[in-house]
Amino acid sequence: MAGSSVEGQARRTADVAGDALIDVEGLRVGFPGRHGPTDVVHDVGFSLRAGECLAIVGESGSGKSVTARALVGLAGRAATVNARRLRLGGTDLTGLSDKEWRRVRGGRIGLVLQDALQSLDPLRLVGAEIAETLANHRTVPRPAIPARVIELLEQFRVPEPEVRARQHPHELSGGLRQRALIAAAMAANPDVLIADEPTTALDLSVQARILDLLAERKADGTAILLISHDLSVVTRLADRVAVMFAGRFVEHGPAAELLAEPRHPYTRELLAALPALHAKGLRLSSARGAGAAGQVPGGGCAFAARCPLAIAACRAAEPELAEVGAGHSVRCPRTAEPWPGPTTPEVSRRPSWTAAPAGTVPAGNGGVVLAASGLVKSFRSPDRTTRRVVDDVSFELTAGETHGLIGESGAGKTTVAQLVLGLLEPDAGSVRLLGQEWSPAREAARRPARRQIQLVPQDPMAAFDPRYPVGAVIGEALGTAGSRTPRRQKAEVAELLELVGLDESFAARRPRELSGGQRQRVAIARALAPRPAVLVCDEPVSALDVSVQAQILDLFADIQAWSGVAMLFISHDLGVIYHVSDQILVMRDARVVESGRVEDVFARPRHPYTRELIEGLPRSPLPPRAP
Amino acid sequence: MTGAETARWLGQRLALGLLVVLGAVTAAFVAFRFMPGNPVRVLLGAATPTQAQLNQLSAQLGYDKPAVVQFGDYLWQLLHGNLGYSYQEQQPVAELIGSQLAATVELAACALVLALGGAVLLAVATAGRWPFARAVSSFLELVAISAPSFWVGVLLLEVFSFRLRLLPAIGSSGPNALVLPAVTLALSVVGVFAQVLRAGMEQALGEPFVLSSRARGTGQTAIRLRHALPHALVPLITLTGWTLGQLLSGAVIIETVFSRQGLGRVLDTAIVGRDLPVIEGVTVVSAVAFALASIGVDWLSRTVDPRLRLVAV
Amino acid sequence: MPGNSLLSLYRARRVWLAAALGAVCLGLTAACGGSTTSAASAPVSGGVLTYVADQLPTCLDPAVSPYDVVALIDRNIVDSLVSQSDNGSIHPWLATKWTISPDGKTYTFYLRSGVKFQDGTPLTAEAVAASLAHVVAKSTGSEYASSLLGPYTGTTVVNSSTIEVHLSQPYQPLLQGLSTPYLGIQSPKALASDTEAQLCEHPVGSGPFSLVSWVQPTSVTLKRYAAYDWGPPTAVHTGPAYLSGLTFLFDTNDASRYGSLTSGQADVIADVPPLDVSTLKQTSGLGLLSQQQPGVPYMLALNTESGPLADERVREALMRSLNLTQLVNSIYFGQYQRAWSPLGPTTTDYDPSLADSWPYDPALANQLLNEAGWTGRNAAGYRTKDGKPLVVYWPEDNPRQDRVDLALGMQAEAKQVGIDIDYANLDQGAFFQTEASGKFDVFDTSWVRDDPSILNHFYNPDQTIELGGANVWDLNVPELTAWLNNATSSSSAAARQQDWDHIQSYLISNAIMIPVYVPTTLDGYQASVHGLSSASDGETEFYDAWIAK
Amino acid sequence: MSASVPLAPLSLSDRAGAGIRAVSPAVAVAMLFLLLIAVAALWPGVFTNTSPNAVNPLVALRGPSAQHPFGTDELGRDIFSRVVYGTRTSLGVGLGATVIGVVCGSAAGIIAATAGRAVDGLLMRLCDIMLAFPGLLLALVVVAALGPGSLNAAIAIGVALVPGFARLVRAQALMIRGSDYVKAAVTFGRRPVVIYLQHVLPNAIAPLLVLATIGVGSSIVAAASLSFLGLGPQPPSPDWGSMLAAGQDYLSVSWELAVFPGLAVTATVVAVNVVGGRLRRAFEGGRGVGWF
Repeated sequence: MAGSSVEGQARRTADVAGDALIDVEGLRVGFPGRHGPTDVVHDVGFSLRAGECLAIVGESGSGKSVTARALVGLAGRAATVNARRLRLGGTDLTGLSDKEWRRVRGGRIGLVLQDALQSLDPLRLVGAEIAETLANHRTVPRPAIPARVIELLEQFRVPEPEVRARQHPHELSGGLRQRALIAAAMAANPDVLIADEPTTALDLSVQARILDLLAERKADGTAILLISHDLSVVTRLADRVAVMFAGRFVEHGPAAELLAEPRHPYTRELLAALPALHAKGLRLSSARGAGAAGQVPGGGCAFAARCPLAIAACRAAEPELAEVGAGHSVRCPRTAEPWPGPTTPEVSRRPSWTAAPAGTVPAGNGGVVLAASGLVKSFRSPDRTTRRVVDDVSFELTAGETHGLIGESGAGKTTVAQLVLGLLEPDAGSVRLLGQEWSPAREAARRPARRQIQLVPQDPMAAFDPRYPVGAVIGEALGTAGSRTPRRQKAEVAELLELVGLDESFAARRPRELSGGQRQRVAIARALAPRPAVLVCDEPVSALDVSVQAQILDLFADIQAWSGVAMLFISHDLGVIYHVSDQILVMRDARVVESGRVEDVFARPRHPYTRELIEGLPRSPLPPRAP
Repeated sequence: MTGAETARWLGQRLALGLLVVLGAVTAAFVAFRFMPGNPVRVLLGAATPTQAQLNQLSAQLGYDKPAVVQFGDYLWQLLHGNLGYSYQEQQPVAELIGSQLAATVELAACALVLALGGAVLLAVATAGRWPFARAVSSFLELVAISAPSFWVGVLLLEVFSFRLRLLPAIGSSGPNALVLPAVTLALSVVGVFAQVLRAGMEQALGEPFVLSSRARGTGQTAIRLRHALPHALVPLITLTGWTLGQLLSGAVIIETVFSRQGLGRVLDTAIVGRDLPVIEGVTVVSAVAFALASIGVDWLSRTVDPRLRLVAV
Repeated sequence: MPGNSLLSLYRARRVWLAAALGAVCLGLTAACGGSTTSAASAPVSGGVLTYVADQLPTCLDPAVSPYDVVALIDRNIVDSLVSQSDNGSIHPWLATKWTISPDGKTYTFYLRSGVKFQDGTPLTAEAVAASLAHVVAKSTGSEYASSLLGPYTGTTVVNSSTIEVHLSQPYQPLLQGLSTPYLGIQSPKALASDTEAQLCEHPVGSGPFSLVSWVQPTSVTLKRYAAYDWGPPTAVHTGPAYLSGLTFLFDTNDASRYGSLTSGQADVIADVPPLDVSTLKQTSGLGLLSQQQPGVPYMLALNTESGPLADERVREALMRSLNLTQLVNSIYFGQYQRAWSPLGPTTTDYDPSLADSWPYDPALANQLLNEAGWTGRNAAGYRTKDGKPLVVYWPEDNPRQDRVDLALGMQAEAKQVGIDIDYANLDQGAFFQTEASGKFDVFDTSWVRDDPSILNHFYNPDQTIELGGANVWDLNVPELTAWLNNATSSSSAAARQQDWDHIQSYLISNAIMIPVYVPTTLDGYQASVHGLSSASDGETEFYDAWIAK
Repeated sequence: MSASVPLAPLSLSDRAGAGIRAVSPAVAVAMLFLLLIAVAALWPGVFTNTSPNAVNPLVALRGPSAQHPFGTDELGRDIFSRVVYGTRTSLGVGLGATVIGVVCGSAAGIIAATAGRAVDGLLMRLCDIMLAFPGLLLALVVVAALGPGSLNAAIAIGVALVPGFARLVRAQALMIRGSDYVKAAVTFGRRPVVIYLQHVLPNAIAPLLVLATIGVGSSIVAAASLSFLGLGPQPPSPDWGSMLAAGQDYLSVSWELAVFPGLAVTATVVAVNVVGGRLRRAFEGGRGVGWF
């Protein structure tokens, strides 16, 4: 899909042919903390030429956004930014006055943020946001602005631009909103475009088209600084990649070479954590557990705490960024060491009561734990029309197996989960749990069998009573306290915490104080407390960083290994679904368009939508590896 | 929302409003019956009337009929738009309230404009910048919220009217007789407006769309006016119900302090003088005003924030 | 007299204040420009005078409304048959002369010729008959005027300029009643065609000013009646009034009413607050018109028939336990004189000997209470008799601030001798309900009337609540009733004087009521206003008034 | 006087603050002042031993002096002791009204949120009707029916607060009923009544205590306004509102009577609002609406 070159748009030639448009060296950004200013970005340096794309990759909290925003002086009101060199073409960006900054922002550097629904003013028309940039930089005389806005929308492939310009952001689809946002950022023809997580909020199919759009801009000579936590997005656009961890560049080099031959342990872990094609059935995360990246006392290598190759020297002094190839540098002396191979899910950690669940499955129907047949559910939308959200969905869950449910947002996945959990009554069709009638049914009749099926929610914080500590959160699921002495209850909670890889002491802590990954582990512990036969997981990992996501997926694999629980796993991320599922259900607009064993569906996708999804999955850079 | 939907929504809300007005009128009638003493005796005023006069007036006003019949008669008249006759003021209630309503609305409107203007100025100036000015301003707003409006009125009257003689003291004639009462009433609401506006603006300034706008080169004040202010207005609009109550309640007190005519005092004298038709008249006006205000709030918030249109009624 | 030291103190404090006021308003408004007009310059015709009253009129028909403010306004609109001078004597007005039948039951009035009402109709005997008939008509619902006619039975028109008024029995105060605006003669055309509401809003008489408009409840506007040439002999000049118009504004708030005078917005205001009187006297641009009101002074009427005050000793103890002089001087800043008798000093047949006859004597009060058996004391320090505390219940109906302060002062002083005055501010409905039940011990009142016969209204047995009188507890003392009936009917002035003396001393010696202070009209006016005068009953009159340019 | 408490429902999601952080100086001063006010209300004797009702006409309307720190009123009573003793009535009416408003309001709110749609509709229409009378006018009608006095004033103001609180608690309870942790409780097989007692009720009521502090502020002002119109506590009992009403008449002679009670009301309400605002921010977590 080669984008047509932009008609009649005068490209500003770089000041000196081939010279760097952006030249940064020794960039340091600090924020005032409780104990004095703490640095979030340490001694970062890079350069960017016209028509080139540098991607900065890292997990949340690594400082990648702050680095990018420092280039437009928007690192944050209280931030202190200093650098040995921070140049945009001929201009020195350190010490610009507010007026001078305003000329640079939008005029010479454009910034595109993550979610257009929040990055476009919901109360104003889409056209007005674009017009604002034109007015700020007087790109065109005032009367010509409306026409230019329509031109820009056309240029960024927004159909019916006249109509769209006069609509509000919430009336556009995700993809169109993002195009409008990019149009607004590029309206004054800036030389450089900073794209901060431009596609994270979009569905897979839409992501691809936005990345193509950016590729066109790059081809037209715009320099692009891409910020992302998702390596698969980076592979389609970036010429060079810099991997960032705890405020430092740990690896920086040409994209193809770096992704094919990752040298720094953190880069390797990121790539290994990608639930791409090869790693099915293998553990994604190294066995070092869930230590969080953080400031390393004594100035040693920041990654030492999580690095499988770490030795005493690593903790003593921070390694320098050394050249290891043409334009490829790494901040680690031990890149040549052998990388430990992935391991199979551990079966060793089994709780005392594991035998029970398998035993409870009625042998008769081939181990089918839950059967949903012909489920239908519709909702009345505000304008009085009723919309079918779930249309004739049927599937069967067998013990020890995972059913993956994939579909874009709004396809009806969560409603299926609610129906299966008995939180919503279906308009038609039924659900049978362990051979008994489960839904539709009177809640009182259903209540005794409630503990058989449990939910792992997407947002654990919302699913915990704000007043409860972790111990109470899990305790509630253990059923009425009466049947257990407080001491035994405490012991069971401790065992459950240990089961999900959390220390016993977490029982007294408040969920608010925990990290995203730790909260999800508490949610899983709570779901396991009643010893369910079925686990329904509604997008459990979509809000987590890649490395944390890897650990949680491994935890799910371990649990299924020792408990034989049946799992319905819902996600919009095909990679994750491929990794965890045995069977797969593809949903689109309330209907199941395709289902079957994962290997069969991925090998020979029959429905065009499934085919489009699989093609949308970024090619894994790593050659498939034998299990 | 298409035309048909708006019409249906409006119809529903008007019906609801009518229900509220009827409820208010009934409540006032019931409350009236609880008031101690024989209303007819009170209506006859200071000189001690004879029993004959008492019976004659109660027959004339229909108080001798059972309560339900009296209320039925009143509702029947009300449906025909006749608010009845005030014995105490010797004039039709509609005429009495009409003349007084103008004074109260004039006072409330001026106070609202002053308060809104002041609040927007304060909020735009201090939202998210100049921390010292912001602290001083929010403290003054707090004092304005806390000080009783009649105390403020008394002090302003003493300083500006009696001591400095800049402004007239009594009556509600002429524009400059409106300045002091309107300022006093405005002070009782400007504090809350400013705080709601500033909080709304500071919340909006933290949103991604402001960062995008700054990244497109928009200046600080332009961002506050173009992006932050509209967002801050939405919570302010939901306050309309409270504001209406505050202005009307304040009007009663301001009218007493500045001895201005107005709806508040009419109701006060009507309650003391047991003038039922006037009490009911003021109730109807206040209930209708409230019903229209709540419809207005809904409509206004939908126009300012189109996302609300998707929310069912 | 302890009061004086109090006064000097305020004066000192106030001098500083006045100076500041004077300095501040130097150039601000003409009113306080302080230009002294030469005393002797001739009256100037023209100009509108603005008067701010402190009561709100509800109905302007003099035959209906009992309020003083209505009399103040209507005095300019309607004329009366006769007029009364300050010393109480009766003079001709619309009636050039009159005769009284020997049995005192028929009064014949001979009308002046050439008098025209403001709507052009001439003054005739029929007009007078219609006016008096309107006063007593049931549909009018008169709240005061009808009581002034006493035992009125009707009139007969002898000819177009002569009319006879008939009474069922001799009634000496009739002439005084006929001199008041309440019995003013209204145009027969208006009485015939207008409804009650229209008469309330637009009375038509033959007075020096005619009504232009009444904007409820803020203002009443009058304009000069050019053809007027039949003023009363008590007036200074004849012919039309000097002022071209009169504007009455209403403000019950003392502070802002006084403010409108000092700020020059008003030419004359009613009831200058006592605390501002000495300031006003020192301000060059302002003047004070002060006139003590005749009739019953501000007093406490005591329940002689039931409750603790039925015992005459307890009443007298209460009477002597109150240091009223100190209280009145403090609360009214020395502007109101202490009252000692059931009648005010400016009322005809007032008995001056009662002044200072029952001074403040707490020791006597304690002795009387012990004699009456109230020897016990409860925890709060109040006296008890066989277990029950001595509580005097005094309900009030939304009183003015000064009256509240007076009551609280008395409450504190009565407590010294062990009497518990339970002072309760009731809602008007509850107050009338209590009043009708009679279950209370004290009520305070005052009544302006330049005729002693007003005491009938309170102490004559036939003036019960049901018949519109104020004898709340149906007091019936044969001796007292005889004096009252004789005083209102006997034709000899000396006999009347003796009866009124007996009545006044009886009411004081038996502590039937406790006089407190003599109400006084205190009108403040701008120095540019001249010719202001107050009628015998204390109402300010504007016929002779004029404004210097 | 604010008719109903004008606050959007508190968001209870994960933004709840991490407990009470360091208390700023302003809040410390406000808390200290409230302590003083509480002592004045409970043991007025601590501050002054002159009786508030001792009449002495000889020293009427004197300026501040050693013996009378705030001067004397028109009857020679000591203004300082009347302000101190007035604390009990003003604070009493303020607290009483808020308790009535909070208790009845939250009861109505909870019932509306939990009972069926019919009951909900009825209660909400009742609230609308009460809101049709602006705060003070509703109080006027209630006081006219019950008669003046501090208890009736508290009831009148409390009644005017009910609709505001009812709506807030209802919105809060509805939000909680729809929350994920209530759905989770259902999946554990907990019976509805247990869910209401353990989750809906405590989470709906908890933010109410914060709102109550702001209700107290506006109720004290409302109480002063009612007394100013002569409908509050009856003479001779000391009360800030009625002192201010008298003060207006004597202002041209002595400013003390009109200034000190007004300062007392304002300072108390400012202190209550500052503390209330801090509680609210602590509860809302960090970026709470900068209310008061």
